[in-house]
Formats: sequence, structure tokens, C-alpha cells
Amino acid sequence: MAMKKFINDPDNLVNELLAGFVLAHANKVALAGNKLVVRTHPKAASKVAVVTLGGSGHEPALSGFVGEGMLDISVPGEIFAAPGPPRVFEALKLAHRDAGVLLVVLNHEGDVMTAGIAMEMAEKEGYKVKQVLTHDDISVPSRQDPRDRRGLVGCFPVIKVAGAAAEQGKSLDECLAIAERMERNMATLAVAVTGATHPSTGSVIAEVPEADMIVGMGQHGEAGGGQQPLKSADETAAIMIDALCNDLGAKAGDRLLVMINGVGSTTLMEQYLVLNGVKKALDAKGIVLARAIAGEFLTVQEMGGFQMFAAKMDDELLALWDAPCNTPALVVK
Amino acid sequence: MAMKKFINDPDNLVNELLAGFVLAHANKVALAGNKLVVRTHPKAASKVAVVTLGGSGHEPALSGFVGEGMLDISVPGEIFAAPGPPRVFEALKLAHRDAGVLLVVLNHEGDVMTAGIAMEMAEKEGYKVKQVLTHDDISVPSRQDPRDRRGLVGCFPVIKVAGAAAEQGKSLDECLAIAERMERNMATLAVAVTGATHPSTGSVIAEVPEADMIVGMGQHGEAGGGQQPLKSADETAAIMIDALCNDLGAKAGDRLLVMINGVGSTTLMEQYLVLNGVKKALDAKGIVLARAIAGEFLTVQEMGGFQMFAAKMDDELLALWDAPCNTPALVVK
Amino acid sequence: MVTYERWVAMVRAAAGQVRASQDLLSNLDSHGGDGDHGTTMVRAMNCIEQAVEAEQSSSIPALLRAIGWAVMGVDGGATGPLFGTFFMSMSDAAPGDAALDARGLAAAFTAGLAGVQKRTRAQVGDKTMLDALVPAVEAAAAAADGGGSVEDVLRSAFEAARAGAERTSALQARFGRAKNIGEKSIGQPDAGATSVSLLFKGFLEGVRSHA
Amino acid sequence: MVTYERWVAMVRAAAGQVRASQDLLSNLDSHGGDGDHGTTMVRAMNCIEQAVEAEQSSSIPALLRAIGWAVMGVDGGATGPLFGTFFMSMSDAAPGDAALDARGLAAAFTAGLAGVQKRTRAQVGDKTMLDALVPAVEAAAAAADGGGSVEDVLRSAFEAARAGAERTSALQARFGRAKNIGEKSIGQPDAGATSVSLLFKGFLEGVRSHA
Ligand SMILES: Nc1ncnc2c1ncn2[C@@H]1O[C@H](COP(=O)(O)OP(=O)(O)O)[C@@H](O)[C@H]1O
Ligand SMILES: Nc1ncnc2c1ncn2[C@@H]1O[C@H](COP(=O)(O)OP(=O)(O)O)[C@@H](O)[C@H]1O
Ligand SMILES: [Mg+2]
Ligand SMILES: [Mg+2]
Ligand SMILES: [Mg+2]
Ligand SMILES: [Mg+2]
Repeated sequence: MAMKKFINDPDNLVNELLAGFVLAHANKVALAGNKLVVRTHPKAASKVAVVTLGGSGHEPALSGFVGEGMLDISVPGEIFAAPGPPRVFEALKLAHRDAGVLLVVLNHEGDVMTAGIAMEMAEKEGYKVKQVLTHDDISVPSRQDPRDRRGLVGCFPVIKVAGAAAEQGKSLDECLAIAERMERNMATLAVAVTGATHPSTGSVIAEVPEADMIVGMGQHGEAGGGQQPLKSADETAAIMIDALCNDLGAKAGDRLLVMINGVGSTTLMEQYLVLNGVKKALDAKGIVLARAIAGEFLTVQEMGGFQMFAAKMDDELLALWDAPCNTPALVVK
Repeated sequence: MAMKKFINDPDNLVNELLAGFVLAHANKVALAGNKLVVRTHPKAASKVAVVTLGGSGHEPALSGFVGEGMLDISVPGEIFAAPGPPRVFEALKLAHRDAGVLLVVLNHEGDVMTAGIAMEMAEKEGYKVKQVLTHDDISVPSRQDPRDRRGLVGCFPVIKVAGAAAEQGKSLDECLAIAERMERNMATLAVAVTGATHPSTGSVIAEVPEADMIVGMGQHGEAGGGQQPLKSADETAAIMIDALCNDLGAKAGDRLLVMINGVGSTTLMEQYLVLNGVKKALDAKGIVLARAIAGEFLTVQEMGGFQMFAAKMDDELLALWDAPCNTPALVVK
Repeated sequence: MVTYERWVAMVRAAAGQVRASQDLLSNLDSHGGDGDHGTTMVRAMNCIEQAVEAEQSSSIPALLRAIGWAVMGVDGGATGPLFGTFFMSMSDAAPGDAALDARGLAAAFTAGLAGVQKRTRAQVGDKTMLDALVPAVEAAAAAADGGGSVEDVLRSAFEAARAGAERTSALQARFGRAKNIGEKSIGQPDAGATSVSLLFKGFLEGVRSHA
Repeated sequence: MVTYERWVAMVRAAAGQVRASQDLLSNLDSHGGDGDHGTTMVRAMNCIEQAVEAEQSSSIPALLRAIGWAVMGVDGGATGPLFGTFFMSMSDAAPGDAALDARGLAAAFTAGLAGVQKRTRAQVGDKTMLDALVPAVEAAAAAADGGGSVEDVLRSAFEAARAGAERTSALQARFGRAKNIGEKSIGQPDAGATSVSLLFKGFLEGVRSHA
């Protein structure tokens, strides 16, 4: 099956998508410098800035999280490829302030290397910058070494709570502590049912056999190993939430935030069905579904499937999750 | 290609998706009566209520528009099938108030018949109910008879401005006049690039030849006749916005609201590219892109493609479009 | 005479006919429509049977009204309102409590059709259920006028409905979702017209079994 | 001696080599990766050529730094930082203005490799660019230690890089996106290692053409 996408010059994809992005959200985001996405209504300079970086092709992530209550700047890379250190350094320079900057980094090799180099340069300049690394993917067998866990949609709640804390005027150390607490208490598992193509190369980035689903598929089509026959919404929900609860050590009485993140062509209808299945499975365990959210937040082009995210929440994290925000991808009043 | 969807009992789809829907938006919507979707924070009874009906399978539409500043009640039907008159009458009864009820009906035969029967019953009971019919699809050749134009995503802006007017306390006649002004000044054209399957029957509801796109595809896979080779984002944008401007008689200086409504597997990335193409085409005509929005609002399962919507706006319609709302599908601060 | 019990037998047999043809109806609807007509009709038949079960009175108009309302409640797009209106309009026309004779039955059908025609602009030749319903009702009226029995009325109606449904094969759809595919709709009978033919087949079967 | 002009010739030839193999590199990356390595490397080479063009000084360290920074700016996932670091770390190690002799060149490569190894945990045998880069740099050092010329150094480096890249065919990926497909990654050479081999091929070609 040939790629059927509405694109123009494959080498100019990111420029054009950013141009359309700021048209669609003109009252929230703008472009600055070398393809940096910034807020049209910046927060006070006395407050901690929150910055992230990451490949494009996952819209609305990550630039969709720029805005009041979440990110100050995002540095979008090429399709599925982290931006290089020069632009991330430029973002850190732009965000630089006495209150400090929190850099949210998803655990993918390019992102981590880029962030490391940019952080070293920022520190050389005397900027106050701290980093939180998100690695929520539980599909990777070697749990021991967290460096092996990929960063999936968990970056979104981390940005949400850290951004809310920053907006409230919390210190860099406090924001970092909140981000890390969210990070430690979260887990994500992905499932794919249909493949996708790379919009600039046209190559197949994931293929799923006709009757199967693949549990553990990464967000660039990296397989996870959990290939099995396609199951019903309820069965799939139960398998996945069990694995997540297991990873989190969640027990009766714990309060979870659960997100169903559609990655492309899986409908919102199905996401609601799966969420309903999660609720049934959690009820059976006595675990509380404290908050739930469904939708497309971090996509993988037209791939069919979703990422299921769960996190153990405390009062403060719940309040920060509920706090107002005004971004292209999420608005909370 | 077999259907690859996360579902359970195909006959229980709507019940389950509604259960997940209210879990995901517990602070905004709830279920009442016989599968009616209502607001958790109802507006004052002194204000006009806005109600709609329509088939399911198009999530987030239509129930996703229930909430502050938009709908009071939605009556979801079965997959792609209008609800029957009894439940619509139940909704009108629930919404009944001295200020009156505005019923937004998309021009599809089942919806129109159902609404007609329910309205007659409501009038027999002495309820104050008016109806606005949306028929924005310009792909149908016979423009003369508006009854032949299907209701596509244009229902969303109509609900937005009518809902904002109602929230502001405008009378039923004023709300109706606003809804009708929006309706008269809007046009939609759809394009499909890949097909979809019906989630309860599993049957193919649309097929698009390998290298083609179909301009004019309806939202249940009804073909429109505009089959042609797949074009670039910019070319497709130009073809479609030209047709829309033509239909609207838009000329230099006119202010347009343009929406790119992804119908399923076409990515937000592509929607932004198309929007950027629309901007270029409008700039060339001297027409003002006053407001732009992209995203999935009324979907057609996993179909690839989008609906492009355009409307000529005046100051009042722009203000109502910008007015705050708080619904699952759209939050405006 | 068509007594209350005979009506019950007629609609139950009609439900059986539709149920046995569910896949056929959905397949016919796939060609231009959305492939759900079989499902919708079977749901409608289930609702009818529940309504028949639940009906406490032994009044024919009340039964027909309950059936019509039940069919409307099926949330089945155009099908529910149209078939529901057929039964509800029959109810409006049927006299108080008495069983219907052949003429009364034909008159009820005529009233049902008139109700349907208020809801749709579709005419004979537009490739819809009207292509079966109109000739069926006309044939019923002609049979009754000619002094035929209840069974004659229903046999004429069924035969005309079947012939009408078959004729839709050659027609191009001008209503319903299938109109959007234009000429490509030619070549297969219309789903809704086929349903009408099945309903009348069931009515006839029900009356015969409950002679 | 490797003068400024010779460095320019070397990187230009390297750019040519990569460009000629763009599809090969992307195809290799499709097998387990995301199929963009060719595109990314070509973008990196374009940036290098722009940087070379724009560089005003005739200082080798400044040139290497500009190249490294340009490669990093390519927004190319892991590739940009790794190859960029290679050039920037060579820059840090190269003495002020003087042209490099064979030992100086080998020492610069060694410093470049050390920089890269600070950024990644990948070791020889993990099926990454290190499988070509490590033997290449070691071979360069050995050739220089043995008194070889600049051309000897580069020929040894290229031959070792090519052999190293070829050996990755039999390896299972333990870094980069391809690690996620486990054993299935065996059977084709690593894309990044192939790029390293092409770079050294270009360096050799550049030095020869600019003797
Ligand atoms: N406007 C109409 N007038 C008369 N009959 C119609 C009309 N629209 C649809 N039909 C009939 O309904 C049938 C399709 O029914 P069904 O598939 O249940 O509804 P939907 O089109 O809502 O999916 C068509 O085959 C046709 O006979
Ligand atoms: N952590 C790493 N250490 C060393 N080399 C790596 C690492 N990650 C990737 N590579 C190299 O990069 C190549 C892939 O590069 P490229 O496709 O450009 O980047 P990406 O994986 O971000 O798409 C791999 O073939 C491998 O040689
Ligand atoms: Mg990449
Ligand atoms: Mg239908
Ligand atoms: Mg149908
Ligand atoms: Mg790659």
C-alpha cells in the first residue's frame, strides 16, 4: 500500500506543519528563532520555565503542550528525530532566567544525547537548568536499567504537573521533585493493530500481521515483542491495565490517573470502549480510577492502536493535573 | 483487509462507548434517561436550551459538543443511524422550558424524519421548539434544492455560535436567527483517501482506489463523484478552498472561518499542512483567514481524509465563535 | 377477519422472515448504503416482538401503535421512522376494537402508506421501500375491492411487493444513502424494498398459519 | 600533511560518498530502524558543505568545530550528536593552526572517538556506528605509530571501517531503534556503521585527489 498522505515537499514537512500549527492556534502559540514554539502569552519571568524537545510527526505532541500551565518552549525536531543540540541550546538561552529552567526529555537516544550536550553548554554559560527524563514504557524486558525504558506518552502528564507547578510559582527544585514523583509513579504500554508509513521517506515504519496486535510497539514503529491475536476491547484493556498495575505495584485503594492515547487511526469510539474496560478491570481490583482521559495526544502517524498510561496519584499530583491550562492539545478551565 | 477494531459485543457498542465517554469527561457530561447525554453543570433554566441528535460512530461528534457554551443535550443514535423519535422527544421533554429549545438537525434523511416526528409531538405537548437544519455539503451537484445538501461538520460551528448565544441569554428567535445566519454562510467539502469499515457490521463503508482521492465523500462513506489522482497538500487545499469560496461567493476582504476536520486516520500533521495551503490560496485572493481550526471533530471511523469547512463571518459570529465553552471536544477560555 | 391474535401472528411471522434474511438485507445495503439495513431491521423486529409481548390491551389500534412506537425507538436512521410511521398510521385509521375484514385491512394499509408518504419525498421509481410498498398497498386495495378474502388481500400485496422489490434492481437510487453513488446503484434490488416484501411475506404466512 | 584545504577536500568527498549511498543507508535503517538514516546523513552532509563554504578562518580547529556544530544542527536524532561530537572532539584535540601530520591526524581521530564514547554506552559488537568507528580509529593509530603516511592512515582507517561495517551484518542490535527488534536485526549491516565506512572512504578519496 503506497503512502496516502497530504504532503508537499517531504524535506519541508516540519516548516509547513509548524506554519499550519500556529495558524490553527494563533492565540496560543507562535514561532521564535530557529523553529522554536513559544507561548503568545508568556508567563512571568520570575517563574520557572518548562522546555521540551522531541521529533515531529507525533502531533499534537510535543508543541501542542506549549501554553499557559504547561510548556514555555518546545523544540521540534525533524520527523521522528530529535532536534540537534544547537536549537535546544537556543531554547535554553531564550528560556534562561533566575528562577531556572526545567528540561523535560523523553528517553530516546537522540533526545538524550542532544539534551546532554545542550545542558552542558547551558551550564557552561551559567544557566540554571535541570532535567527530568521520562521513561515510562514497560514493554522493555530489562526493568532493572531504567535507561532501557523508552519515553512514551508519559511525557504529557509530567509536563502537565510540572507546568502547573511552575505556573503556580514553585521553585525549580520543587518543580523537578514534582516531575520526578510523577515520573516514578507512571507506566505506559502500547499496542498496535495496523502499521504506518514515514511521511518523509515513505517507508513502512511498522507492519502488523492481518489478524494480530502487537503489545509493546514503540512510537516509531519499534516492535515490542508482544505479538498475539487481536483481542476484544475489554480483554485488551484487562491485559494492559494488569501489566501497568503490576509494574506500578498498584493495590486496592490506590488512586490512578489512566489515559488512553490514540496513536493514529484507532477511533475515539474504541478508546472510550477500552477506557470502559479499564474501569471494569480496576473495579475488580478495588483500585480507584481517580481521573481518566482519552484522545490523541502523542500520535504515530496513521498507526492503528493506542498507548495506555497509568499513574499512581497523590493529592498534590491530582490537584496539579486538574489545574487550569490553555494549550493547543489540552485546555482545562 | 479484516476490520481491526477494539470492540466487544457489536450490538452493545453505543452503550459501552457512552460509558467510556462519561468516564473520560466526568466533570462535563453525564447520561440521563434513555442514553441522553447531558451537562453536569446545566445552564440556568431561564436560558434557551440547545439540543441535537445524530448517529454514533463519529466521535467526538455529536455528544462531544455537550457542555457550557454549546449543547445542553445530545441524543446519540446507533452507529451511523439517527436515533428514533421516542428518544428525541424524551430529550425535548427534558429540555423543555419557557425560554424554548433549539433543535440542531443535520440534513440526513433519518435525522430529518426523526426530528420532524419528535417536533410534531413536542408541539402537540405545547413545547416551544424551533429547528435549524444544517446542509453544508457542496459536493451534491443540485445546489438549487438545499434539501439535497448533506449535513457535514458544519453542525459544529452552528452549535458553537447558537450555544454561545443561548449561554448569553439570547431569546429563542435570536438564537435561531444566529444559527441560520451561520448556516447560510457556510460550506463544507470532504475528501477521502482511504476507506473504513462499519464497526458493528464489519462491512466496508468506503473504498478508495490505491492512487486516488475522492472529493465529495460523505460522512458515511457515500461517494461524491470527485474521484481523481491523489494530489499534494497545497494542491488539494487550493482545489477545495476554491470550491468553497465559489459556493460562498467569497470575495477579497471577506473574513473566513476555516476548519480542517480530520475524519479518521489523516494525521494532524497533514491537517496543518493543508491549513497552511489554504492560507496561501486565500492570501492570493485577498480573502482574510480570520479564524482557523484543525482537528478531529466529526470523524468517519478510520477513514483517511478530511472535511474542509469555510464560513463567511461577521463581527457577531466571530465573537460567538470566540466565546468561552467547556465541552469534551472543544474548550475555549 | 384479522383479529388481534391474527395480527400478532402476522407480525411475528414478519419478524421471522426478516430475521432469516438479515445478511441479505445488509449486503444489499452495502451496495451504496452503509450495510446496516439487516441489523436495523432485525433490531426493529426484536422491538416489535417485545412490544407485542408487553401489550396488555387486546385492542388492535393500541397494538399497532405500540408496534409503530417500538419500531421508531430502534434508532435506525430512516428505517425506524418510515416503518414506524407505517404501523402508527395504520393504528390511526383502524376502527376501535373490531377485527378487520379484508376491506378494513386494505384501508389500514392505505392509511399506513399515506403516513409514510408524508415523511418522504421518494416516489415509485426512486429505488426505495416505496417501490414495494406502493404497489403492495394498491394491490391489497384492488383485491379487497374485488371482494377478495383477507388471505387474497395479503397474497396480492405480497406478490406486488415482491415484484416491486425485484424491479428496483434496474433502478437508480434517488433517495437514501445509495443516491450518492448515482448510476452505480443500478444492478441490485433496494434493501428497504426487499424488507417490505419480506414483511408482507410474513403477514401472509402469519395469517395462513393462524387461519 | 593534512592542510586546511585538504580537510576541505576530505569532507567534501565524504559528503559525495554519503550522497551516492543515500537510498542504501535508508534501506539499511528501515530494517529495524525508521528508515531515515540516508536522509539524515545527506542533510548532515549538506550542512557540512554549507559550513565549509561559510567558514572564514583558515584554522583547522575552527573548521572542524564549525563542521561538528553544523552536523549537530541537523536535527537528526542520534546521528547528529554522535557525528557532530566526532568532529567537535577532533577540533578540541587539534593543535592551533598547523597542518596535521599522520600522527596528528590519528590523534585527532582518537580524540573524536573518545568524544563519541562519552555520549553513548554502545560498545563494539552492539551493531552501531561504533563497530566501524572503533576499528577505523585503532587502525589509523596503528598505521601512524608504524610510521605510515597520511594516506596510509586513511587507507587503514577506511579498510578497517569497511570490514567493521560488514561484520555488523552478523550482529544483533543492542542500541539505536533497531535494538527493539532483537534477533531480527541480524542479517544486514548497520546503517550508521555503513555511514562511518563511507565517511572514511571519502576522506581517503579527498586526500588522494588533493595530494
Ligand atoms: N428518504 C427515503 N424515503 C424512502 N425510503 C428510504 C429513504 N431513505 C432510505 N430509505 C430506505 O431505507 C433503506 C435503507 O435503510 P437503512 O439502511 O436501515 O437506513 P440508513 O440509510 O439510515 O442506513 C433504503 O434501502 C431505502 O429503501
Ligand atoms: N546509542 C547509539 N550509539 C551509537 N550509535 C547509535 C546509537 N543509536 C543509533 N546509533 C547509530 O545511528 C544509526 C541510526 O541513525 P539514524 O537513523 O540517523 O537515527 P535515528 O535512529 O534517530 O533514526 C544506527 O544505525 C546506529 O549506527
Ligand atoms: Mg530517525
Ligand atoms: Mg444506517
Ligand atoms: Mg443503511
Ligand atoms: Mg533512523
